[in-house]
Amino acid sequence: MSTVHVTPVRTYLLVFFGLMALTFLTVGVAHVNIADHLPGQVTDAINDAVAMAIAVTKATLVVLFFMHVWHSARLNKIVVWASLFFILILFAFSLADYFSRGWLGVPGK
Amino acid sequence: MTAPATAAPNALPSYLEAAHGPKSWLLTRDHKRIGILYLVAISVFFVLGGLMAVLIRAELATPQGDMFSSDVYNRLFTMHGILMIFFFLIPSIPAVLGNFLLPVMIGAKDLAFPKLNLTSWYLYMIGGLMTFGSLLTGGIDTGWTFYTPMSTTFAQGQVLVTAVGIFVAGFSSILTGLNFIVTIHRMRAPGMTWFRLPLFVWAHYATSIIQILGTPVVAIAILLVGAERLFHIGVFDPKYGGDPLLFQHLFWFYSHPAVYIMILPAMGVMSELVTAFSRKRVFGYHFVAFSSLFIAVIGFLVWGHHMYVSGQSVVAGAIFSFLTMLVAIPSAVKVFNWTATLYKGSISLQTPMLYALGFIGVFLIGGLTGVMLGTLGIDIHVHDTYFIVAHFHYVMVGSAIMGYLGGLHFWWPKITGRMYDEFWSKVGALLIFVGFNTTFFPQFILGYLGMPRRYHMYPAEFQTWNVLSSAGATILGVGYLIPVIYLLWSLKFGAKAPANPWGAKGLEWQTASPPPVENFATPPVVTEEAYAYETSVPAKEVTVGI
Amino acid sequence: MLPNAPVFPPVSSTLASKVDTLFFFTLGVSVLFSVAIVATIAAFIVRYRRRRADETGQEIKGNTLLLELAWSIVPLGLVMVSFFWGASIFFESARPPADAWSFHVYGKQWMWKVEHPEGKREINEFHVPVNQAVKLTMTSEDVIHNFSVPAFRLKMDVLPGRYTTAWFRATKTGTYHIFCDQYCGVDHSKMVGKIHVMEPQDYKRWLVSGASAGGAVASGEELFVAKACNTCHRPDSSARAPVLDGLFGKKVALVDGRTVTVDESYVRESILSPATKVVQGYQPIMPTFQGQISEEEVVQLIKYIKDLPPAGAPGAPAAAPAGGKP
Amino acid sequence: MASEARPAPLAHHFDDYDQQRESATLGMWLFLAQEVMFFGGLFLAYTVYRWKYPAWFALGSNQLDVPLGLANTIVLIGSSLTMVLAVRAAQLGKARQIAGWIGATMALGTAFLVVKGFEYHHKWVHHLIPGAGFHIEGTTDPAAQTFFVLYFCMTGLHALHMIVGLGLLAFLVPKALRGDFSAENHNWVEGVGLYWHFVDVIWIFLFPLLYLLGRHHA
Ligand code: HEA
Ligand code: HEA
Ligand code: HEC
Ligand code: CUA
Ligand SMILES: [Cu+2]
Repeated sequence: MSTVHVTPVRTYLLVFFGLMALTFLTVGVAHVNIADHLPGQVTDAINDAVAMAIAVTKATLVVLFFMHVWHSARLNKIVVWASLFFILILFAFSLADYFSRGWLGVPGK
Repeated sequence: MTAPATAAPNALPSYLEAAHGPKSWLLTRDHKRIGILYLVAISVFFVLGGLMAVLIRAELATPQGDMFSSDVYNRLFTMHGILMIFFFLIPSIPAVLGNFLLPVMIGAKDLAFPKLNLTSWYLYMIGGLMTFGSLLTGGIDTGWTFYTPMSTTFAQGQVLVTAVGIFVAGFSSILTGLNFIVTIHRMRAPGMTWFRLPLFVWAHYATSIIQILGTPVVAIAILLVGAERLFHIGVFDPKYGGDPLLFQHLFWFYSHPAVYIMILPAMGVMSELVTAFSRKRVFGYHFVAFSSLFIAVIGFLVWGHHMYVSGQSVVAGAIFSFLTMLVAIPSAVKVFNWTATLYKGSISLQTPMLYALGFIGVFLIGGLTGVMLGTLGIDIHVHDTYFIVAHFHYVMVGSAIMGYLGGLHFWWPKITGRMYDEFWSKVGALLIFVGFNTTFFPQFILGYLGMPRRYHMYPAEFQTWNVLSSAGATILGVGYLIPVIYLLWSLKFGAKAPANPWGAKGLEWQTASPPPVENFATPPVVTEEAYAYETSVPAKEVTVGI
Repeated sequence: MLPNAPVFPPVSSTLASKVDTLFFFTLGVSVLFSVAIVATIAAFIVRYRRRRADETGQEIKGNTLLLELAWSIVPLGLVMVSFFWGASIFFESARPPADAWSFHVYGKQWMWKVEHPEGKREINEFHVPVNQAVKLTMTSEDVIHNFSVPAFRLKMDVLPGRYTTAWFRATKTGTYHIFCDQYCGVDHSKMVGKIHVMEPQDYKRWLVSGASAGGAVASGEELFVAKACNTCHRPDSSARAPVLDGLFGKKVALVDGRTVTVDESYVRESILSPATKVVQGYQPIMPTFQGQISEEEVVQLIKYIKDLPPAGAPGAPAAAPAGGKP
Repeated sequence: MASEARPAPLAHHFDDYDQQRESATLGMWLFLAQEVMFFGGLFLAYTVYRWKYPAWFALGSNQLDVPLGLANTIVLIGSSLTMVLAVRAAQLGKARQIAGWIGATMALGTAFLVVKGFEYHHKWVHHLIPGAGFHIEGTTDPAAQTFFVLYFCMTGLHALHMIVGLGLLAFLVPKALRGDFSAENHNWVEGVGLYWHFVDVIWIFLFPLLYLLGRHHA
């Protein structure tokens, strides 16, 4: 009767080693000033972007495989997306305030 | 809805008779009993908060501060706001009526997690007692909004204890919402499809989303305030590089949606009342159902309208104002659909319906003044004046509490198995309506005149309106006293209630009053849409006069 | 026994009448909708009152989509009018006109301190000339306050750690309330004052009369020496630091690639938290003056730096008042 | 339905195990959604302050010990692996294996906390605890504390979650040994597993944000 999906151990190991690799990668690139190695005008923030991209990848792996979202009911996926959506709202609108301080000639910090 | 349950409603002992003694209450897992536990607790907090309101109004009858010192006055309105919002209004309809009715309405035996439900109540009580304890040991003087750096660095009193109390109560609210969502998804009776759900359930679904996703943010904000107080570190105090506006963002990210935690369940009650007392299908079922979800989601996008003049960027102000305008539309849709439901109905003005009609009138004023506040050019004048105080009492005291009282009267026979006195309940409803408007309408005028809120003393020219407001509060207080008396009276002396005293539709009316432990003698099967009044003539069950 | 009861506040600034017009528009719309809805409900109640105990309502059949759309779109249109109208007033209220005189306001538990362009200071009283635009640059020394003048429909939070601005142009002479509208602690309700709008000649007379309240604060020029700013910020000094002459209003490039415009907030931050924004080509050696300098002294320094003429321009940094001259 | 071994009975208000299990997982996911928002507030604070004070954040992150952080990351991801194997054992109904993997998870989780403890101690010794005694080489600007305020709030709350997680795991071990979990009914293991992985995910973000960003300046 059970609709539980049992994942083979090999998948888990693959994911684990993937996570390890990404961990070392992110530590490695953290010490490099990536902007220096890229042509043209690249801002300093590229390091942040790379680190976050790696972190998001790692988190996705954990969520999809360790947390079984890959094989989950649609509803659980919706919950995952919903929480991401609302966290995005929190960030987007709060930062919209900070980043637009001083616009339109109205002073602010 | 046809259900075999009607066959022999009295075969099983009711949930009230199934067990006896304090332990059977304090360790119960029955959602109905937990609903009663909440009912008792929130009533106590309401009376406490209300008594503080009475003291506030007494003080404000004269321009000088002659009853209390400024400090005591500040503690009064702070505690009044905190108790009323976090410990009365937010749990009111969901935790009492929702807890009691939601499983019954969808034909389930209980909520999905009965133990968790009881845990929620205990968390609520712990939070409430901590806050009450802080009240006894001096209270706090931050305002219910806890603005930093006032709350972190300058405020006196038990900020930490209160903060932790609210934090704990917040988790009670989160877990209730979680329980509701799982229940609605997973526990519906056979045949109870999404679009057969009563609108009360839809409203609670939307409310639960807000509870789960909004509350944690205020929890962390309050926790940081606590940490800042405890360790004297700079999270929000600009002296140490903190940003006070960040607190406001985190606070309102929750506290604006929280106002919809308060009003959405009341709107759900409204949909039940309007249909039951006009014996008609709701007009535009889908629109009313989805408008709840729409309010819940858009409600998360408008919090900055509390911060128009806070030093937030003007661009952000404009964005938030725009979105605030949008959130008014689904509320409008609901009001119009309720009105249209009355058309060609069979309208009966029994007490719950009086509350429902009162709700519409009061919500119109509260909501439309909300739209005025959302308008940037007006808010720069009335922000933090009594105009705001009037607005939010119109929506919270006027609308949400009227919804709550309407619902309580509607389902009282179901919950207790007793009928209350028809005459006195109408007198009470009328008195509350009159008292309410006398109290809070003058505050709009005061607000536009410029009287600031949270003022212990005020210029003499504002006195007349304040006296009127205080007089109204007296009427209102008496108005609230009346239901307390006749409802308690009905427990002992009220006539026995039949299963369906109003001739209403909905599964809860198909089981006994009060319901048995697992709600139905036989599990119901649903074959109709909600409010299908045209398919049956509820002749025999009707006992109360027209 | 009771004083008479006003229903409407005085209309005493250019902004006030605009806010009022918008208010009456939204009020009109609200009353219209409320009356229409309540009347409809009343009519339904009378017409469809239940006659028999077993009566049920009649089902309404047919497509109601158009109706639903209509009663969504009409309010949407109205609130959009309200939004754009309101936003335009808001932006206007946020941007002071170019000819505004510059005043400084300090909020402090529980009083208002005001400083006039030429340095005169008062507490909880505020004298201004009529028909003159007045710009307020405001900051707080402790918690958040809010400077509000209902007669001008003016309200703005006053925050610790940064500047906010507001402006007004009074249109009627008279005396009006100043309130603190943000809850700020025990005596929040006593943080009130009076604003006196005077004829220009009366204002001039008032300026020269009497002493200024609140104790004297050293001028910016004196502070620049007293706080040893001059040891670095002079072309002839040994430390390498930017020369501040003519700096105000210019754009400055920072080490992290951003550019900022030199305004009050930036100069304030440079003094109190210099390493937050480090100018390109310099080392972050400037010490922080946080805790060693009061908000009022910071403003004095800002005013002084603001008035430094561009390097090489004739004339020593004059002690001329900032903003405009009455 | 495999009815001969039914260790944990079906709760009275559910119709069948499927309904019970689906309710449990949905409930857990909703709880995690709540957790996301909870930590989200802190991450927002981090973003805002880092944007305001990039220099102090670079300075602050350079005070942290990358090798220790890295070691902890490995330990924690390892514990996620052992946790998922415990869940797998539960899905297959193997009681002893469940207990074994949970034990491994607890060992790794404890190791993480011990390392964290050393790090905190190190901060204490070097006056990097925010508050009156705070002192950092290179500046006297009070805003420089902000990084450490967030560091302690974020890692502290994370550690608190780990402690709760360890408690939950400890509570599962005897249940597993008693044979309470079956292929049909192992909601507890599954739920605690989800929670544990979630705590891992938080760390996956904390590690680069706190330890790594700003390194390339030094
Ligand atoms: C139950 C609680 C509740 C509810 C439902 C609302 C509903 C709304 N509120 Fe209110 N509000 C509060 C509780 C609530 N509010 C509280 C507690 C505060 C103060 C907090 C504090 O500072 O202490 C506050 C403060 C507050 C402010 C901040 C004011 C300030 O501090 O300066 C604003 C500003 O935009 C606002 C707007 C709105 C709007 C647009 C709605 C809308 O949702 C209303 C929508 C309803 C309608 C519009 C009516 C129905 C419509 C029709 C019948 C059709 C016709 C419609 C049109 C033509 C538009 N509210
Ligand atoms: C659910 C929320 C809720 C409710 C129900 C109320 C109810 C009332 N409130 Fe409240 N109020 C708030 C939420 C609420 N309020 C909030 C959030 C604030 C802002 C706080 C802040 O600024 O931080 C506020 C602030 C506030 C102020 C402004 C204070 C200030 O800014 O200085 C005032 C002033 O009139 C006021 C009055 C009242 C009155 C008269 C009632 C009445 O409706 C109360 C009536 C109830 C009773 C009287 C008790 C029950 C009565 C009986 C059981 C009968 C026995 C008693 C008698 C016969 C007297 N409230
Ligand atoms: C020890 C030397 C030193 C002292 C003393 C000093 N500064 Fe500076 N200041 C600097 C340096 C170096 C810079 C450029 C690097 C930076 O932005 O931090 C600077 C930058 C500035 C800037 C920004 C200039 C620009 O071009 O954007 C202002 C404004 C300023 N200082 C004002 C002051 C004031 C006012 C005082 C006294 C209260 C003062 N400084 C004292 C060294 C000093
Ligand atoms: Cu200052 Cu209120
Ligand atoms: Cu709001």
